[in-house]
Amino acid sequence: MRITVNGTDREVADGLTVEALLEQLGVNPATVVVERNRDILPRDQFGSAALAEGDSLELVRLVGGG
Amino acid sequence: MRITVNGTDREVADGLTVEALLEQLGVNPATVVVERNRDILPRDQFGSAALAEGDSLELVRLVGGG
Amino acid sequence: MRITVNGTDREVADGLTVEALLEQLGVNPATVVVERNRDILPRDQFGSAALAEGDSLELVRLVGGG
Amino acid sequence: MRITVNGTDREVADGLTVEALLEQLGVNPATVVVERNRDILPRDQFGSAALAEGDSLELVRLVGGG
Amino acid sequence: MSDSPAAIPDPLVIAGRSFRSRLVMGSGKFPSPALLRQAVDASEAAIVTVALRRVDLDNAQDDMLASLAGGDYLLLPNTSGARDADQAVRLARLARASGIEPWVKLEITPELRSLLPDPIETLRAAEVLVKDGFTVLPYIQPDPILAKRLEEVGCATVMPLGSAIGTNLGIRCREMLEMILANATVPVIIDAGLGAPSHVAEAMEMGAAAVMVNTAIATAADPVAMADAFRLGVLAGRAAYRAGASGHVGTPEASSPLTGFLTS
Amino acid sequence: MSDSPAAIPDPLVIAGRSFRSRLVMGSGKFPSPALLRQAVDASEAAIVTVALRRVDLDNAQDDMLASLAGGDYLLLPNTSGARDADQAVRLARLARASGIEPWVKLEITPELRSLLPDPIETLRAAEVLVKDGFTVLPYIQPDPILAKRLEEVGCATVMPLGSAIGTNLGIRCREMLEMILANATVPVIIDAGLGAPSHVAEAMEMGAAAVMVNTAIATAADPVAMADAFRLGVLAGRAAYRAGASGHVGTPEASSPLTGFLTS
Amino acid sequence: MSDSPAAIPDPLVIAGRSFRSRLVMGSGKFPSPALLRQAVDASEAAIVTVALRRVDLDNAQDDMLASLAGGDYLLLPNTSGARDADQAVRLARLARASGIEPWVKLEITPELRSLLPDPIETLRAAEVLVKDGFTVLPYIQPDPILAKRLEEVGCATVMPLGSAIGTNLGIRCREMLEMILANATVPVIIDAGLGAPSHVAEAMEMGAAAVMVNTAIATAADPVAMADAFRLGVLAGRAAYRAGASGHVGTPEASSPLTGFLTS
Amino acid sequence: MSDSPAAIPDPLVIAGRSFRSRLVMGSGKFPSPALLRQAVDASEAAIVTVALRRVDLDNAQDDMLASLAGGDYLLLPNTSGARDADQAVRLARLARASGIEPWVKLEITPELRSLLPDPIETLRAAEVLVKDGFTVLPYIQPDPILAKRLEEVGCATVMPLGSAIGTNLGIRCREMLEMILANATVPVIIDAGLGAPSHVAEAMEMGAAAVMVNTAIATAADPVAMADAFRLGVLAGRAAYRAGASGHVGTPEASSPLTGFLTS
Repeated sequence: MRITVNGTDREVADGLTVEALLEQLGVNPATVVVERNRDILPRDQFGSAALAEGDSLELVRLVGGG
Repeated sequence: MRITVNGTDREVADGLTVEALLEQLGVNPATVVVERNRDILPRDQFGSAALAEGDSLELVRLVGGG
Repeated sequence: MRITVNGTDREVADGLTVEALLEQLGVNPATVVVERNRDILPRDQFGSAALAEGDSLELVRLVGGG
Repeated sequence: MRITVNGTDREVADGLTVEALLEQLGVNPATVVVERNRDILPRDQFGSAALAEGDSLELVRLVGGG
Repeated sequence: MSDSPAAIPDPLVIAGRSFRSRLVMGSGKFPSPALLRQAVDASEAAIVTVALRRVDLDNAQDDMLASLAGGDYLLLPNTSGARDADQAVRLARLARASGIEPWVKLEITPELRSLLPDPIETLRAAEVLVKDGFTVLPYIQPDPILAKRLEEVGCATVMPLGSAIGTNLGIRCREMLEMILANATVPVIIDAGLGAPSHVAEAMEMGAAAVMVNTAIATAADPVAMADAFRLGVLAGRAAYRAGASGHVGTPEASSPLTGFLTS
Repeated sequence: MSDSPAAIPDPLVIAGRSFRSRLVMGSGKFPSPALLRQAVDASEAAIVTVALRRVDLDNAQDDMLASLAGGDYLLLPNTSGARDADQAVRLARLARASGIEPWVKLEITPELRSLLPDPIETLRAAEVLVKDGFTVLPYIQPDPILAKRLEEVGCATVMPLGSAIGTNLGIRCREMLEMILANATVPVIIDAGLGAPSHVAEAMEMGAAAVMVNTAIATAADPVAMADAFRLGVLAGRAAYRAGASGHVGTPEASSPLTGFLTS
Repeated sequence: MSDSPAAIPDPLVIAGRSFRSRLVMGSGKFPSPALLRQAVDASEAAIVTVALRRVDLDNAQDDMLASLAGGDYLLLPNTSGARDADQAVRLARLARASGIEPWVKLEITPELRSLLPDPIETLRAAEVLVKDGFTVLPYIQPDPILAKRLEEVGCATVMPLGSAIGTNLGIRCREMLEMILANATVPVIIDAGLGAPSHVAEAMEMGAAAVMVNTAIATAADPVAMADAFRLGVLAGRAAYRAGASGHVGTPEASSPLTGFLTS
Repeated sequence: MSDSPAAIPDPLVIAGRSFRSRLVMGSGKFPSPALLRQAVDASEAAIVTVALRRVDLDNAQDDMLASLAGGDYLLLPNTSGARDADQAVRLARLARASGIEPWVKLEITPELRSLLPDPIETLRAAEVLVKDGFTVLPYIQPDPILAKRLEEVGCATVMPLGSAIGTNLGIRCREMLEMILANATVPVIIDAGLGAPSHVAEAMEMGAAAVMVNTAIATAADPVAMADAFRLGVLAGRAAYRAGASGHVGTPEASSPLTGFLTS
C-alpha cells in the first residue's frame, strides 16, 4: 500500500505498524514524534497502530534552534 | 421630556427638532455632526427630525488634532 | 618667626625643624610630602631641616581621586 | 644651466626670466604662484627676475579642495 | 489640495490622488486659530490632520478650525481617542458625516499614558473601514509584518512612528523603518516623534514618501517660523533622496587632492 | 560674497565680514569644472574652499578653478597636504600670493590614512598666521579646550569635525560639539563627515554658525541637485534654531486633545 | 534546572518556576553537537531553546541534540518555521508530544527574509496555547501594547526583540523596551539581535528579567569562550541593576576633589 | 599587584609590568574609607588611582587612603587640579616623593566646568615627565594624532575618554577610539564617562587594553556590589574580544534551521 512520509510517497507492506516503519527507516522511536493524518500518535501506540492505505505521516524531532 | 446630550441629561420641549435644539444650544448646524442613539443623523434631516423621550445625542465636530 | 603653611601665615618658634612643626600640627610624617619654597624636602631630612623666616611650605598627601 | 622645477631638474637657457620660463612651459602667469628657493616671487617681478644656476622653483596654483 | 499629477513636480500620490507637499501637518496644540492658520500656510502642507470631539456646550461658538476654512489642503480626520476598533470606526463615520472626504488617519491607542497604537485593533478597524469605502492611513509601530498586512487589506499608506508621540526624539528604530520602506508598495509616511527639521530630513533621505509633524511645530516658541523650517527640512531630505546620496564610507577619504605639492 | 551687514538677513559674520549663506562648500572631487560651478551656484554658498597644488607641467593648461571665476563668493584656500606647522604656513603664504584675500582654512594632517588634524601643530601655525595678518579658520577635532586656545590666539572661527573626513557619518561626538558651541565667542563651523542634509540641519539646530560640505555633494549621483539639498538643509536647521525648538520630552504627549467624546 | 526558589539567589521566576540563570541560550547553528554542549555548559544557561523539524530520512540517525541529554536545563521548544497561528499551535503540540514539558517559545514569522514576528497571529496562537495548558513565551516586536495584550491572555513572559534576529545590532528601539519594562507584570526576556556581552549587559541594566542569545555565541570563532563571555555579561548587567546605577549626568563632574592644593 | 607575566593569564602589561586585572579603579567620591576598600577589593583592580591634595590642617589626622594600605595594587597618582604643564609636573614629583612608585596619570584640565584635558599642555608635561623617569599615562580626548604623538615621546599608555568625566554617557566618539585602537602600539585605557558595565564591556570588545572607572562605582547606591558588576563587565568584554565576535550583520539571519517541516 502507499503512504506518505514527510511529504514523500512510499510503498510499504499492508498492515505495517508505525513501530515497524520506524525500524525500517532507522528512526529512533524514543526521540521521534509521529503525526498521522494531522493527529499526534502517542508513543505508546507505535506498536499497535497499523498503517492504512493513503496515510500521511509526519516524523519530526527536536533539533537545534534559537 | 428628558434627553441626553453629550452625556448630560437635559429637559427639553416635547417634539423639539434637532435644528431647534442646536439653535437653543448655540451650536452651528453647519459644522456639527449629530449622532442619535448611535446612528448618524444626516444634516438635511436636522429640520425634520423630532426628538423623543430618552434620546441620546452626541454633538461632535472637528477640532485641532495630530 | 613667620612662615607660610599651605597658603596661611603662621608664627612659629625660631629654628623649628620640619619634624617638630609636623608634630605641632598633628600631621603624620609618614604620609605627608613637604615642599619648601618650591623644593621637595626628602623625608629623611625632616628631622634636620630647620625652618627660616619667610619659608613657604606646602604639606600635601595622597587622597582619593579618579 | 640647470634648475629644478617642481622637483624635477631641467636644463634652461642662461639668464632666462621667470616669465619666459612660464611661457615655455605653457603656464598661465595670471594664476600661478612662484616660489624661488623658498621665497615667494611677486607676480610683478616675473618679467625682471632672471633665473640662476641651481635655482629651485615651485610653481603652484589653486585647485579644487575641501 | 490636488492638482492633476502632471502639474505637480514629484507629487506625493496617495490612493491615486496627488499632493504638492510631502509634509503632513497636525493641527493640535496651537496657541490660537490664527497661529494655526499661519503655520499651516508657512508649512505649505497639502494635508492637515484634525480630530473629532464633543462640542463643548458651554463654549458652543468656539471653533478652532474656522481659521482653516478655504485653504488648499485636505482635512484628514484622525480617530484619536479611540481605544478599540469599534470606537475608531464610529469616529471615522462621524467625521465623514461632517462633510469632509472619506479619508481617515486611523489611530487606536488603548493606553493614555503612552498613546501607542494597538496592532490588533488597528488591523480590525482597517478592514472594516476599507470595506466601507474609506481611504485609510493607519498609525502603527514600525512593525514590518503589520505594515504588510495593513497594505494587504487595502490601506492607502502606512504611518509608522519614528518615536513615541510628542517626544521629539526623532527616528529611533531605524532598521525596522528601513525594512518597511524596502517592502512597502504603498506610500510610507513617518509619523510621531519627529522633533526637528533634521529628523524629517533623515526620514525623507531614507525614502519615506512623506512625514507628519504636529507637536514640534505647535509648541515651538515661534510656530510659524518652525513650520517653515520643517517645510525646508522635508524639501532638503527629499532632494537628497532624489539626488542619490553617496552613502557612508568606512574609512576617511580626502576632499582635497592627495597628490602634488608638499606631498610628493 | 559680502554685502553690508544690514542688507543680509541673519548673515554669517566672520572677522567682521558678513556672508549671505551659512553653507561653506568645498570644491574638491567634482567630476568636471562645469559641474563644480553649477553645484556652487545651486548651493548658494558664499565661501568656497580651494587647495593649493603644484602645477602639473604635463597638463599646464588644466585649470579646474577657471569655472569659478566671477562668482560672488570668497575663495578660501586650505592648507591641505601640510603635515606640520611650517608646511601649513608656507602653503598659506603661497595661497595669499596668488592674489586672493588673506584668509586660510588651516588644516594640518600628519597622517594620510585618517587625515585627522594635529592639535599641537595647528595651534603653532595659527599663532604664526594670525600675527602675519591672516584670518585663520582652523580645522580641529571637537576638542573644547583646543577650540578655546585657538580662539585666544586670535583665530576667526573654529572648525571642529563632525566625523572623519569623507565618511558621511554625520555628527558623532555630539556632547563635545555642544560644549564648544556653549563656550565659543567666535563662530563655530562644523566641518567634515556631514553626509546628508539631515546632518547639516542637525548641526545648525545645535547652534553652529555654519557648516562645511564637500564630499557628500561632489560624489552624489547628481551633485547639482545635492548642492540644492544641502542648501535647503542648512536653511531648515538655521530656521529651527531661530524658531526655538521645544526640545526632547521624556514622556509621550498627545497632539490631539485628551478630553471630549469617547474619552469622557 | 529548577531548585526551590529559596536555594537560588536572585532566581529568574517564570510561571512560578525558578531558574538559576538569566541567560536563555539557543542551540541553533553550532558547528558540532560537542561544541553545542560545551557552550551550553559554559553559558550556565538554565533554559535552552530547541526547534522542531522533520526527521531527515536520509540521515535518520543524526541527532544534534543527543549531546544535550542529561543536562540541568529546561529544553524550551520554539515554533520556528510557523507562518501563522495554526502552524504554530501544531508545532507546539508536536513538541510537547516528544515528551518535554509543555512550555513553548512562540514565534510566528510569515516572511522568511526578515523573520520578524506577526503580532496578529502571535496573539491568536497565544490564546489557544494558554487555554491548552502551555506556558507561553511569545517572541514579539518591542510593542508595548501588544506586550500588554499577550500578558492579559496569560502569557508567562514577553520576549521583545532587541533588533532583527542574527544582526548582532544590539538594542535599537530602547524607548519602546523601556515602556514594556515599566509596565510589564510578567518577566521580560529581551531576545534577538544581542550580539555582544555589552548588549546583554545593557539589557539587564535596563531591568530585563533575562536575555536570549544564540547567533552571537554559535557563530563566534570560539563558541565556548563566547558563551562564557555572555554569561559574564548577564551577571554584570544584573549586578549593576541591583546595585543601583547612578544614571546619566548632564554635566561633567570631577572624580578627584576640586578643593585643595593648586586649586586654592 | 604584579606577578611574573607567566603566572597571570592574559595580563595587562604596561611598561613591562604585568597586572592581573584590566579594570583601573579611581578612589574618589566614596562615602567612607571602609566602603572604598571593600569596593576596591570587590573590583579586583590591580591599579587604583589617587590624587594629591594639601593636608587639611584642621583635620590633619584625616586619612581617606589609610584603608588602602596593604592592598595588592599599584597606587597610581593623578595630577588632577593641574591647569598647565608646570603644575602637573610639580604634582607628579610631589606624589613620587610620598614614597610610591614613579607612575603618574597625567591629567591637565584648565577649565573647571568641563574638566576636559588640554592637548598642548599634556604633551608638554609628558615630555618632561618621561625624561624625568616617570611612567606616564596621559588622559586625553579621543584624538588619534595626539595619541600617536604621546606614544612617540614615550608615554606608557594613552587614556582617551569615552565621554566627559562623571557623565556616565559611555562611549560617544566610537570611530575616533577605533582609530586610536587600530594604530596604537601602547596599551589603550579608556577612561571617563563609563557609567555602566555595558560601557566597559563595549570598550573591551573594541579592543581596549583596560578601562578606568570611578564615579559610576563610588556614587552607586551600593558601591561594593557595583564594583563587582564592573569587574564582571570587564571580564565579559575581554572574553568576547578574545573569543572572536562575529560582527554586525546587515540582514536578518535565522538561528533555527530554515529547512524542514512546515517550511517545505
